[in-house]
Amino acid sequence: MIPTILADINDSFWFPKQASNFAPDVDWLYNAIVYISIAFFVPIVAAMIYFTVKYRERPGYKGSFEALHNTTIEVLWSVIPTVIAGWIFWQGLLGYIAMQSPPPSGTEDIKVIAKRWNWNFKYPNGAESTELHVPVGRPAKMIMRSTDVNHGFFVPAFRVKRDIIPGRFHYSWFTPTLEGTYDLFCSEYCGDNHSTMNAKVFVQSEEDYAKFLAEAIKEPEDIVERGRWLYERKACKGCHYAGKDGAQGPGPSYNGTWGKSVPLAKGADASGKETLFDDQYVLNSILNPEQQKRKGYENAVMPSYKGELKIEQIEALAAFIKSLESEAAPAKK
Amino acid sequence: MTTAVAPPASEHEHDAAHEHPSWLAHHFDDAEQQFDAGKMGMWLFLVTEVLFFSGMFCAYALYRNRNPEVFEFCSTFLNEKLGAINTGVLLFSSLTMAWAVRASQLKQTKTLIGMLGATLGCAAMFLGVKAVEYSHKWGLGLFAGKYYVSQVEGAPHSTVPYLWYLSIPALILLVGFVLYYVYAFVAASKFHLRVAGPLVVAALCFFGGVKLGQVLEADEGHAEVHVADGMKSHGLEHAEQDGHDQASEATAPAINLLGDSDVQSHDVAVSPAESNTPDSSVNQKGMAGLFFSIYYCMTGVHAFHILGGMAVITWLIVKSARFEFHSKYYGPVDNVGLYWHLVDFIWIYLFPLLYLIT
Amino acid sequence: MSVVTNPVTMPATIPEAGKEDNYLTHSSGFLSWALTLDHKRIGLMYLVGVMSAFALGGVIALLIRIHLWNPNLDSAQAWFTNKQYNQLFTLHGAVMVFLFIIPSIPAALGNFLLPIMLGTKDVAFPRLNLGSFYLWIGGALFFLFSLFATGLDTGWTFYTPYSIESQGPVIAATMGVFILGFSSIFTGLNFIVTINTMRPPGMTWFRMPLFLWAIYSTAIIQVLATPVLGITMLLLAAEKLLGIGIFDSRLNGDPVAFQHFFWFYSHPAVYIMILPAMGIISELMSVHSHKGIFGYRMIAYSSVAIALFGFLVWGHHMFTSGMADVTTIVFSALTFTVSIPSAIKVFNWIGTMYQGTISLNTPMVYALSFIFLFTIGGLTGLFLGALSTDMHLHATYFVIAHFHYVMMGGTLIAFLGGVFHWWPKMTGKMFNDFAGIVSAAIIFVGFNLTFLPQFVLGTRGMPRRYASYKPEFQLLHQLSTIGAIMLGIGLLVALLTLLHSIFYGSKAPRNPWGGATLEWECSSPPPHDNFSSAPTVGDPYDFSRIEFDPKTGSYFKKK
Amino acid sequence: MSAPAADHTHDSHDHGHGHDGEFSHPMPIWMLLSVFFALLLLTVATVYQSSFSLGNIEIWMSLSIATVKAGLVIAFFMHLLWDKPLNAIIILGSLIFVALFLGFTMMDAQGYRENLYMNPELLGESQPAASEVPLSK
Repeated sequence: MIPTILADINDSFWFPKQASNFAPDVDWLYNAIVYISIAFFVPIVAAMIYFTVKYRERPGYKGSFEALHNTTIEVLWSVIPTVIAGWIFWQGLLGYIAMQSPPPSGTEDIKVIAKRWNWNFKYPNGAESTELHVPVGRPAKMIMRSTDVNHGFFVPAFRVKRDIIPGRFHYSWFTPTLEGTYDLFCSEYCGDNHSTMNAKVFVQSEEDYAKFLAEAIKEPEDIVERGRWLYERKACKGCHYAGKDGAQGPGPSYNGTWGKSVPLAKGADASGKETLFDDQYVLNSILNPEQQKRKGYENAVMPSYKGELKIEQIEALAAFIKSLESEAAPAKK
Repeated sequence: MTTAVAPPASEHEHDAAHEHPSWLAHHFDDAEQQFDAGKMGMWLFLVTEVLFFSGMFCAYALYRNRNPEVFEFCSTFLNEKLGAINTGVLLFSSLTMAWAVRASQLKQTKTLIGMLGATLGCAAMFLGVKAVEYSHKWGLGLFAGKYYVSQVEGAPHSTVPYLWYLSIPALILLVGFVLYYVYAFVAASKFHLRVAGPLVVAALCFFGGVKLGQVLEADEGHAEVHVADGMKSHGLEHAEQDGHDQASEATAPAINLLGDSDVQSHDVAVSPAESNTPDSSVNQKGMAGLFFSIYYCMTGVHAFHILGGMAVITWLIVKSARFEFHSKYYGPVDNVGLYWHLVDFIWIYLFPLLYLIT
Repeated sequence: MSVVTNPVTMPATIPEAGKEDNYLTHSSGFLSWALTLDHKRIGLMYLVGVMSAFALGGVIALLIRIHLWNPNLDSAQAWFTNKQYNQLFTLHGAVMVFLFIIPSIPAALGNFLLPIMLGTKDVAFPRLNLGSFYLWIGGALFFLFSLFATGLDTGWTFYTPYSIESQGPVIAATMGVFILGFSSIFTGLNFIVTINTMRPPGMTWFRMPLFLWAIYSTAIIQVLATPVLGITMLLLAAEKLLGIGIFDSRLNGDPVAFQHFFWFYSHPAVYIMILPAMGIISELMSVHSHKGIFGYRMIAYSSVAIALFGFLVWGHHMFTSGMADVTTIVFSALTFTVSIPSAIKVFNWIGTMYQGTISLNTPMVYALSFIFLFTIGGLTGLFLGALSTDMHLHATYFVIAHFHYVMMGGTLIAFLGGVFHWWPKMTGKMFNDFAGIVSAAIIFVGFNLTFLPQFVLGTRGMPRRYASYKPEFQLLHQLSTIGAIMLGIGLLVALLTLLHSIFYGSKAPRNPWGGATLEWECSSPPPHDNFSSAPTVGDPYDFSRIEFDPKTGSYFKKK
Repeated sequence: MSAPAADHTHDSHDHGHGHDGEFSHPMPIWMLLSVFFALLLLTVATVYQSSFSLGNIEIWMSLSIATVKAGLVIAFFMHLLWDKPLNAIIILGSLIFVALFLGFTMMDAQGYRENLYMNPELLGESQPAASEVPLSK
């Protein structure tokens, strides 16, 4: 049984790989507490079972009514746990201070923006991505904010977690120590698709990281390609279906709608009638998504991209969507 | 709460610890035990009240120390005079209530009813003044949170007759009580007269309060807006700047396309240049609006406690009109008194915290 | 009403006979229950109420576990949509916390036992007592409404700003919580006053059974903490209705402040849940070991200590939510202080068994499995109290497992143990002891199978409140689901055992277990007025004079 | 919290049984009136002191006056002075918990204050630049 449980990304029974500078300390303390707990648990249960057998009610046996009080032992079992608890607190404190104290110089500052239900990472050179890339062996600093509700930045392999609460900045730093690909979860409940608000963390060698940055910063020449490029990086992909394969997203799908007139939802200033799916509509629904919601997507939440997309970028997106015109429309949601 | 302490009532009094007089619940040994239990219960209830309000005081402290300038700006919209008068009224009602307790202990039923009536009246008057305050603010568009309307010089007063709406319930009650009084008079029932009298007076007091409020509100004009010159909220300043940086560097076209949220349009309307308008950074939903949320929550919840108090005092008037209270059984009066003083107690803190910010 | 004014007086020392008047037969008809002021009847009604709430919450829990049998990576194939799943775990949490655990022991068993154990006729405010029961009903109705209405999906914690923009019936739910809060406040208030002002002569503080100490400490928390929940819920409702923005980041409100408000109640609430359970275990351990409790005063004091320390540690629910470092550290330190009294209690219970005469019947088996499970729950708390490990474990399945070990392995098990222990007293019927032990065994195994894997899931980074998960977690999830089903079966067996006893159980003697506290002095079921004359109060844990009488099958006190 | 209660309720019992006589202590009218006027005076005082601005100590001034008033109300109108000590402990104890609640929450809010930024939506969407925020908490 155990081997099958272990047959996954874990290299220990308890933990995923230790991929950051904090991981070893956290695991060490964890294991320490495990041993302490065993040291308490086993005797307690043993005593319990032993007494249950030894003093069980049976013919010819009568227990005593004494032994109601014993100062020494009572003091002992109050003081010893106190001391141990103090030690655990102290160790935890040290680890925490390590995480909270300013990172060593030369950090890679990455802006993290959490939106329902996707992540967006902005790198020092202005590049953006929806998956996190960090150089190995160099401290990376996350400067995080949420634009809607509470989210949480959680990378098990790094043993790092920070909630991201709107209206304020949150910081977190770590030094990746092991190249590879790890999971990033949203750890604070944030609504319908909370459980799909995941991303990958790529810990790369400096060269690969530099390559990634260089590649990530330049937009393709061809407008349609740029559209697709934006579509993948600006987290449209998270919700909107494009192409024949792929999952049905929470938002309206792109293909097969261009140039047709689409039914609108009632409410806001969409009066429930139809509208032509064209550049203007695309532009409008990217900047003011609430205004003209599509029928059947009344409850879908799309963040506004006001101030985040240049007008020509939006045009590129429109061009990309237009290029999908030919493709078959997906099954109605 | 008090109902739990008050056993079924009747007029005659015995005080033998073991054969149970009807005012002594069967599970108590004697009158004193019953009294102690009731009183301790009431004190515990007051504890819950204190903690209940502490939540709002916490919110107050939080936001006041986060941006004091907002509180300074906003409290200029609150009319000190009205606050002070209301404080006086409540204090007086506390006096009459305490007096009522004394009367009940001494079985001076006339005084008792009189004092309870006075307390009721003061409560009604307090609410009358509050009605004026609220309606005046609503007229200015000083609503809570996201409904707050940014104050602009010479903005038109809303024409909605809020004060009228607020007075309707009182009016209905007044009519009802008068009818009741007439009935009592016709039926020549001493008991009903004893009850109806105070009620009519109390209902009238509400309108007295309204009148008083209007008089004081009138000479207070609303030039408040001037006060808040050149205050600048820290965080906002820098958020604004970010806005501009971004605009200049990246998103110039996008910015032009921005849909106009009323905050936007308002920013255009009130540029910080205009000397006698409040600074836009304070005078908006997320700032002044928040203050008024706190103001309405605190005073509103307090007002509801007043209403509750009035209800139980009315109940006391009925009981005392039946001559139920005496030195062995006055728990209900005492406990309602405790509650009433707590309501006063809360207001004693609300007044300086909300009205007297300089 | 009439029930109050003309009390029936009858000697408590009436010989066991089928036809004597007891609180069940005292008066009949629907109204005699609906309007009763008898704490025993109210307690019984609460018992039925909380048990049905538990059934509801439990069914939802099973649905959740079954949904998680598969990773559900393709939401189209999943049992429930993400939204439905969110509604399910929200309701599971809300129903279990507010409708079941909080009122379970204090309101149901506490109501029934407190006056009897204390030796009084009733609680101080019988009408208030009935009132708080109806408040409970009202709150429950609000919850059911939000269950059948569009569905609440905020999580039982109602964190802002999500709860503000959520489509679900948040207002109905918050009102429900508000009302339930007052129900719980009034219960607590009633108990404090009763214990303070109505103790009969001779019942000094240190002659009170430890269950009463526990209930008393609980009541203190209920009175002090619940109002803050009340105002928080009120503000949240106003937030939705009027957009006051105090907790709404879009209006510069502060979501972290909401978390402070919420946990200022909801952490002490954890002790509202566990303290009475500890009280029950103290009774069970001593009675079924036929030996006085070890370190009575230590246990009594530690109850009060826990109640007060419980107010100092709420921040440990917010270690990762961006509290200031100072606050975080202070809260962590305080958190460890509150762990000590709990540890002491466990040791004392073990000490109680030492040299006793342990009869291993159903309540005792439950008590033993409580100690096993609660110890695990307590020890795993250390991992979460320590800051650096909490950074990794917070909001993962580790937390889920931890608090289920405390709440369910602790409170629920103790609750069941208590119900079995006092069942003969409440209903006057004996249940089938063997069936009871079997139920305890199944529950014990099922419980561990459900929640042990979740510790591992947690450390491996499985976040809570996820409708879908990485395939590598599947095996552990499936183990957990199997355990959950087993747990369900065990609970069913327990229920059937109890129901069976009502119809086919033999008549319960006055004192079937050999308890020394006052409730065993009056007949089972007790007469309407508990004690016609104030009972003589002795040491509640003096078992030296308790003897078994084979004729009546009952224990009795040697004079 | 509990020990004093123990003795108290207890002897209150015996004395309750001993002579089940007067437990009501009517308050002399002169006392009621003088308390009332004291309260009025203090109210006038706060209004007056608020008329000239004292800066930061102003709030403490008005709060301490309010506390004196509250004290008067509790001590006399609610006759806590003549009440059982237990009730005094109860109500004053509750203030400790209020202090805990406010204290911790305020302390924390003060601590993370510099991480806050005004919600951009209030001025149209804008991204606070990372450079402008204090690095590394």
